[in-house]
Amino acid sequence: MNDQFEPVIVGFLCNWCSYRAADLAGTARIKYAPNLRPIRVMCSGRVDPQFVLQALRSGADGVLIAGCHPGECHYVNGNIKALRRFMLLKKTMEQWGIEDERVQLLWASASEGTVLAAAVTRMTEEVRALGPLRWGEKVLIDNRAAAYAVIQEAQHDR
Amino acid sequence: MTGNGKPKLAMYWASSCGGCEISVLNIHENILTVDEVFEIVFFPCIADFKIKDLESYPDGYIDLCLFNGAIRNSENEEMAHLLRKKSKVLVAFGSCAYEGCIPALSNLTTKEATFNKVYIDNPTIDNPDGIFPQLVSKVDEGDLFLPNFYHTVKSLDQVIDVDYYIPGCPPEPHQIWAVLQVVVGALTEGLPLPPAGAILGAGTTALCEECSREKHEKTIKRFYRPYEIQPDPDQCLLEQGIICLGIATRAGCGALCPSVGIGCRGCYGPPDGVEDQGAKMLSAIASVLDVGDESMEEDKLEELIQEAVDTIADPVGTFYRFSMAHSILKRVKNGKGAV
Amino acid sequence: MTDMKKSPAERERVGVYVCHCGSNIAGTIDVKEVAKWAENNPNVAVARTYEFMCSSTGQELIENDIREKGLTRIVVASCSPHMHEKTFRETTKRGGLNPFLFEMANIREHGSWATNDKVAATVKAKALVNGAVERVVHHVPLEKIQVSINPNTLIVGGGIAGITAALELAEAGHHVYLVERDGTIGGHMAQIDKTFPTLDCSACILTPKMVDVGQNDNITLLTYSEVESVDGHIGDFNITVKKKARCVNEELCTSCGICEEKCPQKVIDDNYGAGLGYRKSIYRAFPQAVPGYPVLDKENCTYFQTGKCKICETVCPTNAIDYEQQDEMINFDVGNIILATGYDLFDARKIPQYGYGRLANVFSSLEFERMVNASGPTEGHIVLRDGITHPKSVAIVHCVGSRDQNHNEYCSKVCCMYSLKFAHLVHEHLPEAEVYNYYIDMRTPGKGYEEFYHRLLKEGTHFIRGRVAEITGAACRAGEENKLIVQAENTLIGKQQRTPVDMVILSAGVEARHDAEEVSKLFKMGCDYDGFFNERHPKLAPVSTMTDGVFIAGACQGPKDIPDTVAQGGAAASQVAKLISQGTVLMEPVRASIREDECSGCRICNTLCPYNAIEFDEEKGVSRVITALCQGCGTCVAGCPSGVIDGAHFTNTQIFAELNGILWDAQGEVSVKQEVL
Amino acid sequence: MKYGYYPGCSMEKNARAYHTSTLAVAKPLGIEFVEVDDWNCCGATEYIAINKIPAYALVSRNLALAADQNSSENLVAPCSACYLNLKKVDHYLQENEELRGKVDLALEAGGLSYEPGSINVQHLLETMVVDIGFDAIKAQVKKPLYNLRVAPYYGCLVPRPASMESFDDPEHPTSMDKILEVLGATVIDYPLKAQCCGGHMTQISEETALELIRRLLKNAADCEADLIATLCPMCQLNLDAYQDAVNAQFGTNYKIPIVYFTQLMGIAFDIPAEELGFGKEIVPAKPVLEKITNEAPKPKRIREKKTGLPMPIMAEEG
Amino acid sequence: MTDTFTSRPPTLIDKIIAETPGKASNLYTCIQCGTCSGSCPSGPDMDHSPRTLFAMIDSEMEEEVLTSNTPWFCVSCYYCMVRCPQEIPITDIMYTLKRMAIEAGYFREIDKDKAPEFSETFMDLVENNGRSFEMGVVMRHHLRYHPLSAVKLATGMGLKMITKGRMDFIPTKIKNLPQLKAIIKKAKELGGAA
Repeated sequence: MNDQFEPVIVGFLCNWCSYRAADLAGTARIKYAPNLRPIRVMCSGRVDPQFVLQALRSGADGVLIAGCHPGECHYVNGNIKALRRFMLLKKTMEQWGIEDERVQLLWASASEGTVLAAAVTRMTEEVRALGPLRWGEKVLIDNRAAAYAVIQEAQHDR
Repeated sequence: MTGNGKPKLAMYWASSCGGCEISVLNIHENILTVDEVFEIVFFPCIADFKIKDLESYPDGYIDLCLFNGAIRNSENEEMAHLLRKKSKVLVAFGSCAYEGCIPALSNLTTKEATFNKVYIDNPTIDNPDGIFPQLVSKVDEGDLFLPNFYHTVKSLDQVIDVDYYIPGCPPEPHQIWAVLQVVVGALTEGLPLPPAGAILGAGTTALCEECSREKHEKTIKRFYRPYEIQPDPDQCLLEQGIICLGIATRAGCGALCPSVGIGCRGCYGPPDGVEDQGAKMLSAIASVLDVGDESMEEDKLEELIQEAVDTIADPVGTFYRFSMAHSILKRVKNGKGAV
Repeated sequence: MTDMKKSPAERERVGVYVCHCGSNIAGTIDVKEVAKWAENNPNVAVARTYEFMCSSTGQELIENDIREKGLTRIVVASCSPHMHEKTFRETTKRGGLNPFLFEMANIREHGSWATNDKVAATVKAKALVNGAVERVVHHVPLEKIQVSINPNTLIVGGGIAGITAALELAEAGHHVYLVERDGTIGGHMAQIDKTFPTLDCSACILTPKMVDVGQNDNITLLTYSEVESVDGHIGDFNITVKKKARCVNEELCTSCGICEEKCPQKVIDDNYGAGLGYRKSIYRAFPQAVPGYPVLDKENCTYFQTGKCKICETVCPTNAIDYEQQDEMINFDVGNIILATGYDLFDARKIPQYGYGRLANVFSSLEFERMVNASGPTEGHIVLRDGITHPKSVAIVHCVGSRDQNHNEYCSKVCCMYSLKFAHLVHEHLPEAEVYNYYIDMRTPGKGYEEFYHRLLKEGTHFIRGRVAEITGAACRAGEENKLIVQAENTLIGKQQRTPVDMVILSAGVEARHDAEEVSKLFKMGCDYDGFFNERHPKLAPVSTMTDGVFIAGACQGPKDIPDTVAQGGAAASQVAKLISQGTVLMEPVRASIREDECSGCRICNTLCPYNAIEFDEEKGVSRVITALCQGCGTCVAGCPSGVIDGAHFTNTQIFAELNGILWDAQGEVSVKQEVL
Repeated sequence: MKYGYYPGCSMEKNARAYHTSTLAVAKPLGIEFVEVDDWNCCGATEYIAINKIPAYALVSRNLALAADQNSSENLVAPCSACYLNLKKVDHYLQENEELRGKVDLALEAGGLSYEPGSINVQHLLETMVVDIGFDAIKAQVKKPLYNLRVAPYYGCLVPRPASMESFDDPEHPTSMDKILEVLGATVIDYPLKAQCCGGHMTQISEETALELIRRLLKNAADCEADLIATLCPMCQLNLDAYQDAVNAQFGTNYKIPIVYFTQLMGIAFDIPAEELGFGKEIVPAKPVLEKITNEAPKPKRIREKKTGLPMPIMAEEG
Repeated sequence: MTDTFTSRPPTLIDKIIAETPGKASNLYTCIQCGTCSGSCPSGPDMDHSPRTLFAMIDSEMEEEVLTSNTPWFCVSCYYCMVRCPQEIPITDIMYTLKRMAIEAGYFREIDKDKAPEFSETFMDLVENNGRSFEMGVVMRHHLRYHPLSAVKLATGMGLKMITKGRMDFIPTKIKNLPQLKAIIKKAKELGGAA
């Protein structure tokens, strides 16, 4: 994995399906991209959009929200609320200038270890292709140095 | 300090509209009391002060500085640092200083685009040679300097330490007066000041608390632009599909806008316990979108939700109208944010 | 985020314990490095690694550190919390801390097992550990919530597993609802003739137990019924069962069997009879069926199809026939559930080269079971499809649909043994017949099983090591005419062989029930890859599921022979009995609560709760969570626009902290001040 | 409907009959075959065995030409070997980046390029069954093949490998059976219909090949087949041209004509025999074709045996 | 991401897998059940059954494997491939073994087997004409390697074929032969491995 860009992807996994899918993937020794950093929540419905923004803000290159399939939510329909929020969030994402591939929603049941593993690997490659996001370093920095160079130079030749 | 021993008051505007000053004056006859209690040592908007004067004061000379306006350029920032140095108590006054406000909406686009809009692509501008402001312009008399116009608009507390915040665009006069009284009390009778970093002149809960409209369980099918609908006078506006940021906005204004049938625009910023006003707003209204359920085909479900979501034009501009600079992401990545 | 302003004195003292899990973790992750690195976190007072944290020594390590080093928070980096969270919470408690001041970092399932890249795995492990440390700092002491256990139990499936569990509980004095899809209990075991390796008659050991079930007052037997819905949680489930109309009034029916005898409509019995025999359209699967009253099969009933006949009605001495009978919904509460829904047999038609369904004398294992069963269609005579001829040679094909990526990857565990049993039965019934067993590997683990294999070797069975390639009726050599030719490589010789035989038996594998997936959803617990129900722990909790109060027993969890199935039935029963005698269980305190003084009464949350656990207090103008109803999903927490709902143990502060913790290496060198320049 | 058409070397000479009959039946069915201009040999089973990249390149040239001359995204190959090679290469090129890269370079050397997956390779049988359909074929039948007992022979490369989704069952294909049924023939479902004809073994180990051919002929004969219908030049050649060799070798006396299914379609469509390339087969088909009668055979009433055990119910195919 | 745990230097089986497209890595999972060998039409004439060959591969018996006639007797019927319980692409692996045998210069020693020459003859023709041509292949092959049977052939089956007009004496050539040759040339430079 020498010096190619390794994306960091934060995963919000619901306790009942997707987190167990990840457990199953591990138990079945399925190998997938090590770029996912999972955070366990009880339900995808617990995922506050603030978490997603904070993850991106804190340097994540992508965020994966994973829950039970619609109709299979351990809490009846928490995942439906997650879906509604996700779709509005997506709309704002285009405005923030954050590519679709960076924020994804996945349904993976407790038995779908392969599905989850494959999705993570796929997403990792997609994000790798997009390159780093690194909000703090890349987006929020104002290049003041240049401006001051101009001024100082001017002051200098005065 | 000068002879009269009155506490020193300063008010300065950075990137702002001047509404905050007017709001201060709107405390009506109380302004006289202010004049009684304070000695105004720096207030460019109402009296002729020079930076030289300010620089000449010893550090901590000013007892209370009301700083309004966001940090748009290097001049704003230098003034902020200077005033911080000269002031005992410095207050981020109004939404611009507190969280960026309208000026920070330009974080939805780029410096270049902003310049283009202001100096070229604009019906009231005649600029055939496409001349932009320069940091340095050489003239016979020597070099002229302009402040550096930043890529990103910041809130005051992102460049200096701030003691207190007074939210609002503009802050409500009665709230301003209340705060001034607290400070006066502290300065004259030695009463305790609020804890550092406190948000003054506002409530702690969300606006709904102050809003007299009837609230029910919320199930929203779609949203309407203000001109698309005649709101029911008594019912909660959000329930009627009018975007009202009240649910995610700090109380304090007395729900002025909702009381006249306009959805709250969120100028008092998020209440305690909310990091990102826009995100919370998004989460809340998306949650109560009453379209589709778990029994449906996924595609159908998504289609329905998409339709509903698409009735919200410019979500970022709407949800972050005042809090952009203070939001988690603070600005957009490329220039495509503005719609 | 860690509040750096806090002075060391005020900071939490976190103990970090990184587990090697033998080489499971340490083989891929540099655990020492992770621990060493963790110590740099100002909140970490001590960081250690140990071979097996879950071992008593490992746990004592933690307990002592809490006491001696005055730790205030514990982080264990090892396996999935679903594996050992309970364990380490207990450890933390024994050490003298509130059990919820503990957090787990899953560096095995999500770490070492998920990649071979040692470097990446170690980086990820650091991230997960750091996340846990940052999070645990914000943990607060919590107390579990007590729920009382309803002593009634629902058991789904009336096979030997369900029967065993039902009797165990009933005899212990607890009430049981036993729900069976078919008209009678008994399951697969009732279909077979003899049981390996002891060769005792299946019916002789099963039917007495069936009768006991029918007669036990503690058992409400609901046959020809299916569970429609399941609500609630451990201790208090609400169940709705659909009792299908069998068109027989159970009050009046005396199980005399006259209706069955007189019914003119003969149909192939493809369920109990494995399609080899016939039954009537009003029938009992077999004479010893429990309950004894018949089921009227509307699809094949002349009256229901043509409107004429009604013979059964006329012959019934007690007027028990009721054509108008409707399906019935039955509702009741239970505290626990045992699923014993059994298995399906692999459908050999899916392997066309074996000719099942095309070549008359290719039989499925279940067909053969029926054939050799004295009460079966041939009264136990082994004959070809013509019903007369005795085969002179029989080939038994192992691993049909098992150990095959095209069908089921796993070994079905029972086929080798029942194939040996078949071989024996052929020898026994037709001493002159040649028997060929085609196997890939002979798998006989179990008491007396290998000995049984040796017995068959003595009996002169031909054992050919090689998976059968094809079975054809196409003769191409002398001696092959009018025979079935079994073509396979005899791998021990390394040559292809064509063996002409009269009869072929396909030893089909064991599969998850075709509807196992739906059932698992109904009971809110998972299935594994192969569709079998997932146990909580493959070794330590084989009959528990991820859902508290729901247990599994028998072949619904994976292929099993009768002894193992019975053992699991008993195990599941004792698990339930344990809970019943406890009377109460403690439930996770993961619940939402609203800070009423800060609630603005916007009522956004009111519609978000699927359990209606949020009520609105009109007079105070605030919303409130009814803790007893709350299940702790946190949807309202995420939805509340003014952030006044707290999700205990999943608070915003905790999650934000974990978030920034796991992103330790992603935030770049940019400090806040630099960044706003 | 327009189709790209890849005849393949055999169709030029040895399988001329297949070629002509294919084109002959295409007309009434409204199929327009546009032959790929300047196509080259697909390499049969030999080439790919010896050379990897060259083999893939060889096949890819045809795909590239077909895509280039874009008469249609469908490319029809009547020869099983050609069909499999084209389909397989296209499949692996999509699947295997490295392979694809090298083949791209090779094509480039010839000033060609090909986007894997852009051509949909079909076998003629697939076209008939999936695209045209049995009803459309039935509609063209003027002279039903009543009382002609036909044994459909599929060989290997059309039903298998299933690794690429196949349109018929790899072990027990039935699509040709159904075509022959609508043609009015009495179709013989005999076990070896998808077994190997010996392939190139005729050139490598004649003993091996002759035994395989014998089995097929025997099985068909046991089922009282009048003739065998094939869909592959190699199969036809082996079963037809080596029948004497088989008879000589095993002292048998098989005289089973081996014809292409398209030839039978032709007869049923009432197209003159010469247009269908009859007469080129070594075991003459003429005598058996004379058995065709004008009225349909009486359907034999199968008295379901009351005695005996019921057979397992088979799910309807397809 | 492969699923192998070992990081040992590549062995024979690794090489074969690397040389074969598709799910060739399934070869690691061969359970020696013999389905392939049982299904093989020409199995009886092979010196090693395919299954045996896989066992030999796993035992690093490279020379024995590459000199075996088994791959050359493969008739590409794909029965083994569709029936293999481990979904091993056996036919493709046979192709790979043929290539490796040729590259290792083994095939000429392969006892009683003419397949490689046959294939070679066939290829020459294809490369020089762009089309194959039975008569040419068959005659040249037989004349080169066993003239007697060539006579038999010309008088027997071959003769009939000719009289039926089903065999040509001159091969057809494609128009743009240079293009084809350029492609093949380049392809050969790029070599076998992929």
